[in-house]
Amino acid sequence: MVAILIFVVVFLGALVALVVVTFLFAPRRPSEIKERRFESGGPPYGPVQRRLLMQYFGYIYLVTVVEAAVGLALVAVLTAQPSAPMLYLAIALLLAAVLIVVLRYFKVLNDIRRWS
Amino acid sequence: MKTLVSQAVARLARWGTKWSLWPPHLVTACCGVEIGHIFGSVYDAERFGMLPMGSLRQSNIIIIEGTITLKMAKFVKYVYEQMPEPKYVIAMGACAIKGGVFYGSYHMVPASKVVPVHAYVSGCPPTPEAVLKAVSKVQEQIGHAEN
Amino acid sequence: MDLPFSGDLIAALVFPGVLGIFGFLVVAIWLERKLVARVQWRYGPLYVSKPLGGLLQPVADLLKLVFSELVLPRHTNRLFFAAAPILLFFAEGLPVVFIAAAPGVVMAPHPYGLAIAVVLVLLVAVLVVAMAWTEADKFTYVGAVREILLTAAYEVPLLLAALAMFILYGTADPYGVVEAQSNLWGAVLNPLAFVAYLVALLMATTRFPFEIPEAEPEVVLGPYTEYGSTLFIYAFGANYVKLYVLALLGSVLFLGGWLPAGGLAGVFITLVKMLVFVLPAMLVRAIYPRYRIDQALRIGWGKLLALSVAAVALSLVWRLLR
Amino acid sequence: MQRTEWPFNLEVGNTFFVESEEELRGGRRGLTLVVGPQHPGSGHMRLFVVLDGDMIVDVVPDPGFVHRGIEKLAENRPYWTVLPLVEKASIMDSMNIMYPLVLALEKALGLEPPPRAKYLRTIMAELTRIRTHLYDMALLGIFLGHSTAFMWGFALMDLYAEVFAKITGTRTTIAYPVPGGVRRDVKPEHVEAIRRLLEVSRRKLKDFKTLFLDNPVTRARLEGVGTLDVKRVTELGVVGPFARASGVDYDVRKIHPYDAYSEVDFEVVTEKAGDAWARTWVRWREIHVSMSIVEQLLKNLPGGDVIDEALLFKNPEYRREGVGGVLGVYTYMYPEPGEYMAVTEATRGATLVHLWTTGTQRIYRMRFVTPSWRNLHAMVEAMKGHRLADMPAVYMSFGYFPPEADR
Repeated sequence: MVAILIFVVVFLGALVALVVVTFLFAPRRPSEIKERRFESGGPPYGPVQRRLLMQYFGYIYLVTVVEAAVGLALVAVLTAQPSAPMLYLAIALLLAAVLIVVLRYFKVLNDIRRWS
Repeated sequence: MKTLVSQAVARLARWGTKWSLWPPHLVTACCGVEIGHIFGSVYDAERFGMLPMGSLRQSNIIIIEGTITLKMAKFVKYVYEQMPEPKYVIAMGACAIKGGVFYGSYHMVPASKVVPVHAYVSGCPPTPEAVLKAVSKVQEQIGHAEN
Repeated sequence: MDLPFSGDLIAALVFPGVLGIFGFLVVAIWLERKLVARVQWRYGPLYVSKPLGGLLQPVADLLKLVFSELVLPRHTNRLFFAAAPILLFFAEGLPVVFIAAAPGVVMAPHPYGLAIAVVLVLLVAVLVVAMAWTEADKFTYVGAVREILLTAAYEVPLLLAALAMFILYGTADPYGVVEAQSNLWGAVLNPLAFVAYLVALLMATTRFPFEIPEAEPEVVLGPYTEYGSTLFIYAFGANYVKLYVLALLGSVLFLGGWLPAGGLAGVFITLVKMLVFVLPAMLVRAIYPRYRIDQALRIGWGKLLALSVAAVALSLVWRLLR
Repeated sequence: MQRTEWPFNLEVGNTFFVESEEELRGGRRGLTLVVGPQHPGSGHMRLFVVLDGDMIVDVVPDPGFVHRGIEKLAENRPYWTVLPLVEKASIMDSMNIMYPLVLALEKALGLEPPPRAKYLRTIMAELTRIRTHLYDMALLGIFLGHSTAFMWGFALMDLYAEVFAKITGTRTTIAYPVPGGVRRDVKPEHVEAIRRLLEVSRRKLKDFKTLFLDNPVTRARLEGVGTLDVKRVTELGVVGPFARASGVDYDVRKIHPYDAYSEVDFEVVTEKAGDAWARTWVRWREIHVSMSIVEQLLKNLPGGDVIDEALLFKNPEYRREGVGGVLGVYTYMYPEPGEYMAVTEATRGATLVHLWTTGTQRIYRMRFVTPSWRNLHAMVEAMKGHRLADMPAVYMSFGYFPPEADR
């Protein structure tokens, strides 16, 4: 426990210390232009917050489903009694289900025009 | 004591800056071809610690590659203003010095009218050796800079 | 533990702790630049310290960045802007707490240590997105979305590869995992999981065929565009820390960790085994261009998923045979 | 003309012609990405890329960052000093880009280069063509993220630069042809150097192909991207290898052969697909065609003078030296009044020079049409409807070189 504390303190301390060094020793000449947004070497142009890259977001829905299943399997494997054949059968079935879900929607997800 | 520390820090900073000159990707005109050669395998500016960077936020040296037109000058100035301190400029090519073959054109500005220049390189386009020489000149300037 | 020193302190401060992370940052960046330069018929960094072959180049870059002006853009929340890369770098380094580099050299021995480490690695993508969001820039914005999507592509295969190994060993304890490999390495027992892990590692650290969030010609530097100075070191170095963590995790999970040695020699053996993951990750830079994000997603959910599911199946078969 | 004050206001930040998004394109709701001029994915130009999610809806190019007024400058100086001026439009393609001007001036001055000069010009034109194709190939590599392709491409280009330096004295802006001949004769060791160069580059190009063009990732990035069919290509007026990649069988070298092109046997490379890969592949094959052209020409390289008899008349010493740096002989020569035109096939497509001369040593008006400018519109059209990541791939598959377009 002490080691973790030492690690966290030293690690974070080193990171913050470098920033402090920059703050103290680096030259500073703030100007209005310098603090503007980077826009390919020109002045800021247009608003930033716009539509998300929506076309591929189906994959994120897929992740939420599949990852939960995998996480469940992970927990089951780690906490179960060793060599429980029923567990392995369950995992195999789960993976088959995952594969079926992915195969079912893979074509839909690939066609990005459906998502726009 | 305080001056001693600040001197040591300044020396360290100068050493780091000297060996790590990162130009942003700002191509102003056709000398960009030779810039490609400078970063290519034969002349390999990475030996001197140069690394072309994408964004101006991390970079500290502008290599002005040839002619600056009126339209480009605004952007060169803007990029220079937006770059963090310390920053250096190398003006490359006859056009950046005084106009070169385009002297008298209605759409062309010498580099010194736009940004302060630390080193000039002559030639149309300059050979990569010449530009690397200018880089090492700038490195010397940084190394010998008064604190 | 029969070490003459306190193992957990070594782990916290030297390896795989603070010094290891920063040392890896310097050596890995230098090694990457030199290796790629060798493939490309040139020298790479050299004159900064000629006798050392330019090993001081990352140090010089670091010093330059530390002593260059810190710009905090006005349109952002400056506190978050400054804090985000620090937190990111820290969070990328956090999983090493649970990974053992040698018997006794671990900060927190835990029966589910490696599983926790895997989950911690996957959690960090949130911070990258948060960082990009605070920057409020078009390029970081696109980069952040790409980062989310790429995470979606590699998360499941990485988890499945880890799952395959946990099924094989029946434990997630670093000591137990290494012990289970005393006869045969995990990479030999389940090569499918190894390959899936390697590809997922390339994706997770945005190495080259999948260097999509920071694709230069499209989005400048992706999520790191707005950062300069020290904050750039953290934002950009975070990926190298992730590579370090994943290589360490992989060497314990697949290559038998510190075996056949123990004690201090084990640390060096782990270091050498990490190269198996680090070197390919650096050399792909010289070999491959980058995929598009949709192609990466298709690979992640197509071939890579199939591969990792097959890896789990192989593990199940092994387990039932035993 | 001497200027004391440069007529512009460096008020940073409010001197741009497009002020807001709505002005650009009627209030479309998309993310407008400004690509350039300080952007790794732009050359000396700016693109306003309107994104709808990941799809490119619209691209508005903003060229003119390297417009240096070559056409106007050409009116204000003696015609022989226009030669190096025109060359700066596309410096690694220098021989091809100044070729039409030289041919047009020859018509105006009534000069006819001797056969050796014709051969040498054609050899140099093909060598610069190889170099420019390599340049585009290398930049395509770095745009796709393949830094080794960039490095190897530039390493090969450097060999060409060294040979040019041997023959003409400069690496890049060679300014080799002059009206009525070439600037310097080649020596036997130069011929040997060119032969060795071709041999080496054949060998190294094989490696380049293995690593970059045969790379499955490269293929995946380029195939089916930015497709333009024959009809579209002809509508948009695309020229050069980019038109040939869609199946347009047109090459000025074949249709209106100039200099030594009528005496060599070469094929016009065409592809059917019209996508980014086809455009890359056409140029790759053209490199090999150019190599065979150079080899054929070197085999039959005739002897004799390298400049026209009419130029030798004033100073017989040039017979030995070539015109060299001494262009003074042109001060005695006046172009015939009239209009003269020449078209040649530069690396990126047909280049045209149209001269109006009034009998003085200044050209009254020079119209200079460069291929990149004509391909710009097609490039922008090809980007639309693709993904953001395809933008650099399409950009460099058109080999767009802004100084050439902006002149």
